[in-house]
Amino acid sequence: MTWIPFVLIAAVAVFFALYLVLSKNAVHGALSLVLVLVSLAIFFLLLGAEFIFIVQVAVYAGAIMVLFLFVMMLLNVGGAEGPLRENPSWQLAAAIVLGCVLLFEAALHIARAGEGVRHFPQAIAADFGSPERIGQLLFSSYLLPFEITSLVLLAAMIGAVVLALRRFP
Amino acid sequence: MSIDLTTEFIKQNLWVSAPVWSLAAAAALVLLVGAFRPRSTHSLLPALGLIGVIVSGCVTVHASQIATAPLGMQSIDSFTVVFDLIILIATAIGIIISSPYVNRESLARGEYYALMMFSSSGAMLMGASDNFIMMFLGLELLSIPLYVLSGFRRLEGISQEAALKYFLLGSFASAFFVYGTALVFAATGTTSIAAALAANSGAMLTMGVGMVLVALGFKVALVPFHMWTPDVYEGAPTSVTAFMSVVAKAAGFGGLARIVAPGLSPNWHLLLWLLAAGTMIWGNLIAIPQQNIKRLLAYSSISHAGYILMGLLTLSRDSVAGVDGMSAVLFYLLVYTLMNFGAFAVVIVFAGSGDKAEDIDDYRGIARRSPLLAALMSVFLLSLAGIPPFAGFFGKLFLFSAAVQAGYPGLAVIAVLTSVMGVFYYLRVTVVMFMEEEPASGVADKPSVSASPTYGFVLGALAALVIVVGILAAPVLNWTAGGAESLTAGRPAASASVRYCALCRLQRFISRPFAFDCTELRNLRYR
Amino acid sequence: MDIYSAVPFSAWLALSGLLFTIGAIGFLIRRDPIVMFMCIELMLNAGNLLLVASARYRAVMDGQIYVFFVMTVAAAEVAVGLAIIVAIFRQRLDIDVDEMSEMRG
Amino acid sequence: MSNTTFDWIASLIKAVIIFVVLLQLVPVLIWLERKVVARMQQRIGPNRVGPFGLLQPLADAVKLMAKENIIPTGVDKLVYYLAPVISIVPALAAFAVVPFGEPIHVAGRVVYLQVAHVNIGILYVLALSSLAVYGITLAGWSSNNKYSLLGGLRASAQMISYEIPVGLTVVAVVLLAGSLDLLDIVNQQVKQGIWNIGPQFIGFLLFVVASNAELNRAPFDMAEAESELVAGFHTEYTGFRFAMFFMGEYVNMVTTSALATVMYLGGWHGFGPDVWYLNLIWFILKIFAFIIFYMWVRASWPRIRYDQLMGFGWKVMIPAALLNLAATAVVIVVAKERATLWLTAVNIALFVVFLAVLRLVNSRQLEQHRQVVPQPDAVRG
Repeated sequence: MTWIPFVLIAAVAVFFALYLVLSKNAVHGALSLVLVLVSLAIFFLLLGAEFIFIVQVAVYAGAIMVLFLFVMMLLNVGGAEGPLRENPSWQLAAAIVLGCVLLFEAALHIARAGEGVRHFPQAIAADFGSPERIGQLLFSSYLLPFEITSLVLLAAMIGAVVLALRRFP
Repeated sequence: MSIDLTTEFIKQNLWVSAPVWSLAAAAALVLLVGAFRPRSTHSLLPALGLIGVIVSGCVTVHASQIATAPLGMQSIDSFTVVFDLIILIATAIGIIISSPYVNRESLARGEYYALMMFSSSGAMLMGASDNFIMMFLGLELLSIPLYVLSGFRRLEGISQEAALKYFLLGSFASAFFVYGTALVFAATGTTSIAAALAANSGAMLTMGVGMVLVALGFKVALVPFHMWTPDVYEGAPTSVTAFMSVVAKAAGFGGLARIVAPGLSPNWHLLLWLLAAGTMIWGNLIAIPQQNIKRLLAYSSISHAGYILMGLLTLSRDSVAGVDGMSAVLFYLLVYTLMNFGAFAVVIVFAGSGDKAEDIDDYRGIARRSPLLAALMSVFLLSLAGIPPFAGFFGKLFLFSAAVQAGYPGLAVIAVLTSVMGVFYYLRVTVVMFMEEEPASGVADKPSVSASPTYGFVLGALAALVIVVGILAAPVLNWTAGGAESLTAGRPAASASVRYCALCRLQRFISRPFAFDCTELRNLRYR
Repeated sequence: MDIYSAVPFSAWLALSGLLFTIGAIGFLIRRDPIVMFMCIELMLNAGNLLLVASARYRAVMDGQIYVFFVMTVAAAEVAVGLAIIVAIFRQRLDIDVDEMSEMRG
Repeated sequence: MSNTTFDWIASLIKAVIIFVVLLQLVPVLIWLERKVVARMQQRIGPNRVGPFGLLQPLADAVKLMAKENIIPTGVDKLVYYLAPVISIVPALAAFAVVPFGEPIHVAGRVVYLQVAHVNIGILYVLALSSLAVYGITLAGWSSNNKYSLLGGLRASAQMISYEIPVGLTVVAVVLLAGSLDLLDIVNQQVKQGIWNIGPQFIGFLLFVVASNAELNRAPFDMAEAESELVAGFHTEYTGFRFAMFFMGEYVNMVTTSALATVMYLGGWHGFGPDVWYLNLIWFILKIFAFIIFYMWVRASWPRIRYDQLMGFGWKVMIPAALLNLAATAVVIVVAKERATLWLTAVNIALFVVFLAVLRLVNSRQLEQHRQVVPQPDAVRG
């Protein structure tokens, strides 16, 4: 019985991930990706990561995917006649080979799962994954990466502005 | 758990990350000056950037003497210092080479230099990271500005195409990095590189490390993952290509060194061996038929990645061979910086406004018109080919001998053979420049190519350095050996305390059957 | 929450592996840069799922911190990537990777 | 009955009540808006159907239901159907964590006067409000109409831009309260003796402006600008689906007003005895005050231009919100217990300075205008 929620949400995630890859319509693809993201967000909540859950919904689903939609609408590429077409066969072959390799490796893991990992969750503190704990970690052990993040964002911001300018001043 | 924000903690944090933030602060300053000062002052931006780079170098050296406490994210040992200084040298050359180019192609200046310096700080971060999270951030801080820089000639399709290709494949590689590190975390429960690799716990860890290696292999353009290189190198603005070919590669190898340093399990040796061999063979093979000089240099940079990976491979063997190999790698990175920048600078000068003349055919008989430039180009190309007495030769020699020392004679043989292949295509350009006649029609409308004073100075200095570093390799090698030692400090070794002596090793090397004739080296003093 | 105590870790591993594989295949077979980019996001999310799951099963929070950083970086990447795509679109009113053949590949 | 079962049942009852009340508020608000705006424009407003035109919304509803549902050709059916629903759901869901009173005790058990008591309530509201943009964007895209598409584009750019100042002002409030729990935020205001509108006055102003833009209401209703885009994203919607957009907009308005009340106006606290039904009345009064304020703004301001909107968002709102956040943090660290006092003083001083500068700039611009524009001859005599 306890498998049911996992299986249901996982099925939703996998189905829409496949839909993203196979759909001819880029906007439908984006919407299905949003659904994948939301179902993963529910997983995050169930896995005791409530802050990550909020960030996933607010940043990924709420901001990043809206940007994708915005650009697609701006360029108007998402129309009914999507740009999927015949692919060069070698790429398809490479993709399938890669996929098989990855799946094989995943299967390997399932078979040998649990090396070093407990099969079932360990007991956790009540505030596991809470914003307080995340904040404390970010400002103690992970202070340096946290600061570096600001550099990454700054560089990205400058880059996006430079690329988007119509002409250099 | 309470937040430990003591003064000592903040101070250590500050000094450990000093190399990165000093360069980033300089970048921000350049950006602000570029944005808020009138256009007439923009020619001072590269000077400002250079000052920032020099200050950052001083801060790095100073910080290495202050910061002591390991915070588990980033370390500032002697490897970091040597590596950072190499990156800073590359950045400085990159800025100098860019400044006339940026003017000629009228690109936005403040942003250009700022992004370049941000990228360098990311590179420095990668070479200093002790934690996968840190390395991921370094990788992105390196890559994101590079994506933008390759698309900097926004009005030209070829540049945008390069930016898109680089971006998509680079992000693909980043996704591999994330998933690989996620697997490592799943297998070991830690994101610390040393702790994770020490755990040695089976298939999941192996696959994770493999995916991380794939991602870094992308960055340094190892052979199965090199597809983006020629297109991006050709499409990006030439100064960016030069910068990218040096700094991104060095950063990737810095990251690889941090991963290999704790000692990979022996399973990896074969794989790295194959990667190195494949990269050397394929890169050199495909370089031969290239018609475009930037694509030629792109494939040449792929093959050089193979040589460097060979040096890195020794690091995974044991710590004595590791010090040898790693110091050879650092030495080679430095030399490669000098000669590759030199070659690309000549390409910029020859190409003329709008980067028109970039085919090898355009170089035909160019020695008649501008003999000095042609001679300088020959110096850089011969050095890249590994012909004595230029620094490239010594760099390769050290790498090869380190490989033999560490027990990879086969790989060294492949390296020597592929170097011979390399000589062929580098020489071809030289031959085209000096021996062939210029096309008849060209003489009339082509004025003699002359370098601006900046390029004259840079090219002269680089050529001089390529020769001087080659002849005075000993102190440089000593310096890089100091960096390499700290990388293997934590590992058990047969004779870790014995400081590495290049001369002894060289002599041993020369006694081997496939030795080069390098008797003049005996007279050099190493330490 | 405890309802997950019946789900072993390997299930999460399998799910994230599957999502990653779907994303990787999508990246390779699709030609529309925006869709390729979305496939990359899918791959990143597969990594995030694995990180969060292993953080829970090991009761170590570092995995969640990593996810936080991955999301931040993803946002930065999206800003730059979409800017590149928009810039290209302004130049040529078509952004199909196959048609980008100015260079001899 | 175990505790969990009790909680589930209580939550269910509360959810149903909130759902019904929110949806029933929509016609009331529509009537109110028409009436208020009419009065401000020297009109009478609806007065035919029922006393004071009170039944007008009902008549409208019947009309909308009875109308033919037109589906234009070439629309993306699935998305076209889903978009109106998507525009309501996040607003309704966000209200789930808004507290409208102290927890009360029923049969020896604690009942929170909110559907779900989560300790990261404010983040939850932010996350859901960031999803609200999908409804409008998708409606614009799926309609297969140029103007609708433009409306959707504008909406998405606008909402992403104005989400940043909203988030930053919320963070400043969270800093003051030291908690992400909406209950704590209310109680902290009582404890510090002054509602957050004092120490966070600038933040309050920023929040009101930014949330107005988030709501896509005049003067920020570029997404549906009748004069430029023939009603923008909902041009192609008819009948009940059209009505759903209205419901979404008004429910969003209620949620935003409730959030502002909780964050800045001391929630359900007011004068008089502290009993739950009086608290409820206070809470509703404050929400309505906010809503009427939004209507007032709509009646007073002309719609601003799109580039002005984006420029204002990025060049004024975001820097101001950032400064507000930084200043709040610094004062809290430096002044510790006295932070509230200092913040209030600083905020009011800053606001006065701001008004003075505004007046100065205005008068200077007027001056320039007078100099540039030659007086007509007729006036000169």
